[in-house]
Amino acid sequence: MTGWLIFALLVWAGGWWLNARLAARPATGFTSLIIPVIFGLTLIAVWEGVVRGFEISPVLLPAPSAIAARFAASTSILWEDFVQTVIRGALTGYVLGCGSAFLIAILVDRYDFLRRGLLPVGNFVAALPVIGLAPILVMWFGFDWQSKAAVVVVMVFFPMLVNTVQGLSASSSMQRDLMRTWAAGYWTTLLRLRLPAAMPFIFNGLKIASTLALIGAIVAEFFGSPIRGMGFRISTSVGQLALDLVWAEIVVAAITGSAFYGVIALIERSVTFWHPSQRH
Amino acid sequence: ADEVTLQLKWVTQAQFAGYYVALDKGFYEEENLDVTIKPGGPDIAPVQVLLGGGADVMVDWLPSALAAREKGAPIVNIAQPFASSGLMLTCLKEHEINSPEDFPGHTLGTWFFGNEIPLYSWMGKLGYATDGSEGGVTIQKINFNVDPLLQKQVECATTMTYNEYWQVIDAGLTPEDLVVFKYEDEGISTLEDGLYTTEEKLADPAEAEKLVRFVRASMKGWKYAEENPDEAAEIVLENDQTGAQTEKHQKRMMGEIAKLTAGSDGTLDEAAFDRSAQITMEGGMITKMPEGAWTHDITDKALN
Amino acid sequence: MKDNPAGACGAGEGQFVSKESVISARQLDLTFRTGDGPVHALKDVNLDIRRGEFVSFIGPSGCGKTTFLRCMADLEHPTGGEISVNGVSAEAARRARAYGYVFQAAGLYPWRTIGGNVRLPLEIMGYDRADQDARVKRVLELVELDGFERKYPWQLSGGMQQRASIARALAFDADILLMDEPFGALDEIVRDHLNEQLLKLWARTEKTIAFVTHSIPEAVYLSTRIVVMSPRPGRITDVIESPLPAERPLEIRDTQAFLDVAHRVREGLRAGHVDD
Amino acid sequence: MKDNPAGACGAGEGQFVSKESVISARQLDLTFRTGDGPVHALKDVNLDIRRGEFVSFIGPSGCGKTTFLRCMADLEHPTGGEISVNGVSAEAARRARAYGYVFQAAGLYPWRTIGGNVRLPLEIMGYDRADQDARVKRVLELVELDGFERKYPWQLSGGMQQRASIARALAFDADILLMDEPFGALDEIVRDHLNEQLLKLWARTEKTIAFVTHSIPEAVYLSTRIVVMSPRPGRITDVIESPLPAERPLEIRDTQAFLDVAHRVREGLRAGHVDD
Amino acid sequence: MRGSVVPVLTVVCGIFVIWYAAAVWLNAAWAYDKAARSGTELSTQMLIADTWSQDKPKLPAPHQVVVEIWETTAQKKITSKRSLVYHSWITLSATLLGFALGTGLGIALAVGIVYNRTMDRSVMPWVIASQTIPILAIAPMIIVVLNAAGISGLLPKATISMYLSFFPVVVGMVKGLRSPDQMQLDQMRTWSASGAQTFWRLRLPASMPYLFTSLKIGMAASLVGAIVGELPTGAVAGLGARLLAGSYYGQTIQIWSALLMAAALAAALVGLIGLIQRITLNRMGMA
Ligand SMILES: Nc1ncnc2c1ncn2[C@@H]1O[C@H](COP(=O)(O)OP(=O)(O)OP(=O)(O)O)[C@@H](O)[C@H]1O
Ligand SMILES: Nc1ncnc2c1ncn2[C@@H]1O[C@H](COP(=O)(O)OP(=O)(O)OP(=O)(O)O)[C@@H](O)[C@H]1O
Ligand SMILES: Cc1ncc(C[n+]2csc(CCO)c2C)c(N)n1
Ligand SMILES: [Mg+2]
Ligand SMILES: [Mg+2]
Repeated sequence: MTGWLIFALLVWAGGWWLNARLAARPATGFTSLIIPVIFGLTLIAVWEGVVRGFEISPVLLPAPSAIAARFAASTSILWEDFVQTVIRGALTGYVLGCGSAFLIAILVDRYDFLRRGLLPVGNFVAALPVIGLAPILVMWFGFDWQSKAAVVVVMVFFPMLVNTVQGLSASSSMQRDLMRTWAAGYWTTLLRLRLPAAMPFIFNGLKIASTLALIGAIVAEFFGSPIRGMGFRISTSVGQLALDLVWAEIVVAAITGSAFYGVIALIERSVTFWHPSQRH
Repeated sequence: ADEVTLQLKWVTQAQFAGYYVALDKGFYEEENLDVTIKPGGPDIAPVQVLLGGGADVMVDWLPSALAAREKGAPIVNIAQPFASSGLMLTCLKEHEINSPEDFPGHTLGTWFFGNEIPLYSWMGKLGYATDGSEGGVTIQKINFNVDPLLQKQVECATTMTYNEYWQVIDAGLTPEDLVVFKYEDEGISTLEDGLYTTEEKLADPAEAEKLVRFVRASMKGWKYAEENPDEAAEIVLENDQTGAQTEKHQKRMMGEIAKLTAGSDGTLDEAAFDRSAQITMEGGMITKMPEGAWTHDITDKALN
Repeated sequence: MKDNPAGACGAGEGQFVSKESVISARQLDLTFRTGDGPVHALKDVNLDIRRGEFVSFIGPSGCGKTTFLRCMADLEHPTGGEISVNGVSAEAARRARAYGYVFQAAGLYPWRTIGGNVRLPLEIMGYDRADQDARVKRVLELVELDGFERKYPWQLSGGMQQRASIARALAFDADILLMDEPFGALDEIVRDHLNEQLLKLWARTEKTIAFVTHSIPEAVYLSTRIVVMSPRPGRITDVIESPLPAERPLEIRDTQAFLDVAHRVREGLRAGHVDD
Repeated sequence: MKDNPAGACGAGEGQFVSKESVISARQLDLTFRTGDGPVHALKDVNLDIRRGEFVSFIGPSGCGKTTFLRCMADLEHPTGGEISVNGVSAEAARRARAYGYVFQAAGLYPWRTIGGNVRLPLEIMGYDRADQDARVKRVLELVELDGFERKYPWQLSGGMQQRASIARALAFDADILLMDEPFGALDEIVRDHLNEQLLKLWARTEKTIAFVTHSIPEAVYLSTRIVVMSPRPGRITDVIESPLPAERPLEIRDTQAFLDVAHRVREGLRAGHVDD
Repeated sequence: MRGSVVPVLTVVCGIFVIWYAAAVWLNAAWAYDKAARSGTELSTQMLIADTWSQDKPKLPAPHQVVVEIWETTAQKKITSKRSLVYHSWITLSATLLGFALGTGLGIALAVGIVYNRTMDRSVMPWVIASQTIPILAIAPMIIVVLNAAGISGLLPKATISMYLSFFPVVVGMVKGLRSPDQMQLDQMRTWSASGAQTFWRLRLPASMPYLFTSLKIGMAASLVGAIVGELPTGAVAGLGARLLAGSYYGQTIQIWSALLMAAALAAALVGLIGLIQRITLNRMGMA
């Protein structure tokens, strides 16, 4: 039993030492990928050691090995839930929410009246906690993915709106004056100057929204869902104390969320290659 | 005084009146106990709290307790204040479901967390598919309220005789608008609110002795509550920290609860246990009949 | 007063209008409202710039040179007086794309290559594709940036960026050039070179140029007229006509005539420099 | 070669060491690794700067002037050769707080007042409070910013900010001053004034100064030696000793001796300007 | 400021109009049902009156919510369990504690990331991954584990608040602590300033604008965390408990009033940070 605890400590020290060595070397694509992976593996090994060392009951915290076993055994359930929650709920809501926020942002930016009226009210609405909104939206939009998408729309709308509005005013006054000297119209200025200049902010919004979308879809399922979906599985499995399945779903969520975030970050890299923050 | 913490399965309401009465009337104190009652909720798995050391005793329903036991949680039933089940399926009459034969083609809402098991067993007995296919029923997970029924998202919904049923009535429907199927009547009922603790505590004579006193005082509370339902409801209301409960509802609930506890002195009925376990197994919640999941030691000592 | 540059080939209207006033400011007044009270940036400014003139503005920091140029370009709205460009309001002139403007800082769009930056106003003004290509090539050669067309702004040194921005203002056919310290970031050799190029371009195209600078020799070398300004409130304190000939080799800067003008400008400047 | 300035009061060690080498670069080499391949910023640079000298660096944009200064200050690590400051490594000299550095841009901390900015290095170096006050007052007077101590940087014009940044580098006792185009953003009048002040300060304190500029007259007016550099790779192409006397009124700029030196510098510069 | 009053009022009025209309639309089904059961015919007027005054409407009309809020704040002793002020206070205390912890953790992590290469390269991706975990799923586990460790009361809830609020602080502060430009850092080097001096006199002041922006997001997240944390603590008290209890008993009016109260609380807290921000940045000359 103490053997496992010592194992955990050793792994921790070893992982840290290895990473310190790697981090000291010049950054390459390989090291920037391998370092967090090693860190994660270390964490997992420590977790395993602690669970075994302290003999923690599997209904409280299952060991990573048990989670992995459950993951492997339940891939079809996990896949079904993934499709329901991520593809139908989160992705639809993400696209709708970010898309409409983007369009509204352009309107808000165009009409000062809207900016001054909508943004403060918007900030207030954005402060409404999801936990409270989710049951209401489920009541309105039904149990299936539509209500999840609605929750996601509400969650991602304001971060995206605020970022886009901020981005649209990110071009410098000189850059805008230049457009004026060429007598460029509103649309030309929007397309050729303000949207490109807004891209770093827009991607900031898209990145924040990507993690929010997933959380929103899962949390909303806690408040009503058909009998599939990640949130459904998590909430019912907790009730059945099948914590290994709960954690398997959490692993799926974490991997999906990180991958989603990563994909957006990659696109950001290629679109805003010119921005100083992307250039080293 | 010895400290005992009780973890409830649900929020503070007359369903747990016996314990609050025992606390309020000093029955625990008489047994030299200092009892803390922790309310529950949908996000609380009492078993986790028990195993995590946050409570000494918990209230749970038998199917979920058995499932937890099979998953490696060494919990044991030490007393069973509820003799019968208050679970039922409530349908709106307008959907023209008058008997189980009418179920096919309809949507039945149920709570999950183990509460779906008896329903699945029932449908199995009736020979209906549950995936919404032709000639079968659709089972829909619903949360712990009756909105889906009122808003016609489902045609029948799981309700408790003592709680949700009355919420439907309060919403403006009359008993004539409803058709109810009691699980008790359909022969698919499982044991509800029992008291559970860990094997470890039972093995410790000092702890076991504490539990004896606890069960004795609790049952005294229950019997007092049965006899004085209105006073019991008042006591519950005083102990509700959310301030969300109403007097009318709790008094009515207490009346219904009294019917469920009436037949029990706290001793577990073995036959009822076996039947419940059988149903739980048929539903797939457990894979084999449990062993050592209950004991009469505590109630035997408490009641003599 | 400037003679018509030798061999000038007028941009359409011909030379008979060369004495006509292109930019005309009457009692121009501009006050900025700021947090700590109003700033009187321009006061009672009167000036006429005639077609084909090269007018430099010089004066201490904060005297309103940029502000004045911005008024001409309809980037700032005067709070008093009037300004007309080509006989119409500054706004109408801006809409008619009457001028090219070079800002003090390069202000290239970082998401476009150098070529793309120069091409941008051409795209906006609807030049056809082949014409765009030809013009981009020509102006980049003019500022000696051929070969850098596909680089991004941050891949160039500050001086090269500034030259790209000059090229951008020259790419389309504007009769008026407004230049705000375009050569500030360049070293002397490059600056000399670009000064020469600018004079040549001006002689060839008969453009009207308004030019802000901090350098007295530069002002004297380039201009047909030098406007000296003074701050608090910003106003014109002296207007010096250059007696130098139109043809100006770099060596002209060592002549006595040149030094005399420079001296007069310096005196005018010093007078405005009460403190700071 | 420079005579000892008249009336110089040496900062401690006295004047008998005035010919000793303070900064010494041997075969200095620096290559930047960048995305599109290496940039050879300095190649085979050899230079000795003696105590009390005023050395200017001039050369086209991107020739490595700033890089060289940064090597002296241990802000950049040479990839070849050696550099020593005060007989020790550049790093040891930096740790011993041997120099004041004025950056090309003012770089004041916006959350500190002008006084607070000037005081910052003093706080870091642990001067006591009364001494801090006295020094802040003295250097702000020197750059004629007395009265602006409590203003924030954005409340000052660009030129005033630059002067504050010079004051900051002068506030503490460093024998060596490294200045990277400190006067680039100023207009000619202010620039002349500060040039004079700097010469006076140098004469009085016997500091060693390395000074980067784009302006030929400025380099000639200020320096005892002028180092001309050339790009790709950055190297020293000429070192010109100034024959001008230590005492230099502004009018010296109209003398033939001055013009001769300026001419030689211009030629050196032009030679380095192959293209760009 | 003053220029915003009219637009804000217009938008708010617009929302009310839509809200009332939506209330009619969403609650009509129930009104017709009731009418059908009692066999009466509904005129439009009666329909509207009914949809705006139901006991458990799908969407309560604004005045119903306002009345409920009024009754549960102004007309109840604030120590009463039925007072929304009492519940707000419970939630607020957990929010503030969690916010303080989250800010502390966030800043500590950010400092680690900025000053330690190993942390920089290994921690950040996991910080992002941590935020993709549905908090609602692990909140009960956190509570149980902390309970098992003998910690109960405010701290478990605050822990969940902290979990949600540290993320924006880390992200913002890493950006902020890295915001001094190369020249400012080089300046510190030329003065041979120590790491601590560079931190206190350059990096920290430079990060202030970023800090305040993250604090605002963190505060809102913290409130959500406190509410989430209230669900698995037995939902005994607090706005989360009101939301939950409201949902068990189908008390939509109660849900909405708790919801709006939470939003108002968040708005007030965020506004407070904004105020502190303005004062601080003003005194730092950075506004
Ligand atoms: N947008 C503005 N708001 C408030 N004051 C301004 C604004 N723009 C300029 N000013 C003020 O107006 C005055 C004139 O500014 P302007 O930029 O025209 O000076 P300038 O002569 O171009 O100086 P420089 O040589 O430094 O470029 C200054 O005192 C400046 O502070
Ligand atoms: N951090 C860096 N990374 C890559 N290349 C650099 C870096 N710093 C400078 N360079 C390159 O090194 C060369 C010398 O630059 P340096 O800044 O020393 O020039 P400079 O003589 O000071 O020019 P200027 O007069 O424009 O200030 C340039 O070609 C520049 O592009
Ligand atoms: C984990 C879990 N949570 C809730 C319930 C359902 N339940 C038990 S008692 C009660 C009160 C009824 O008014 C309800 C809804 C359950 N069975 N298991
Ligand atoms: Mg200007
Ligand atoms: Mg430089």
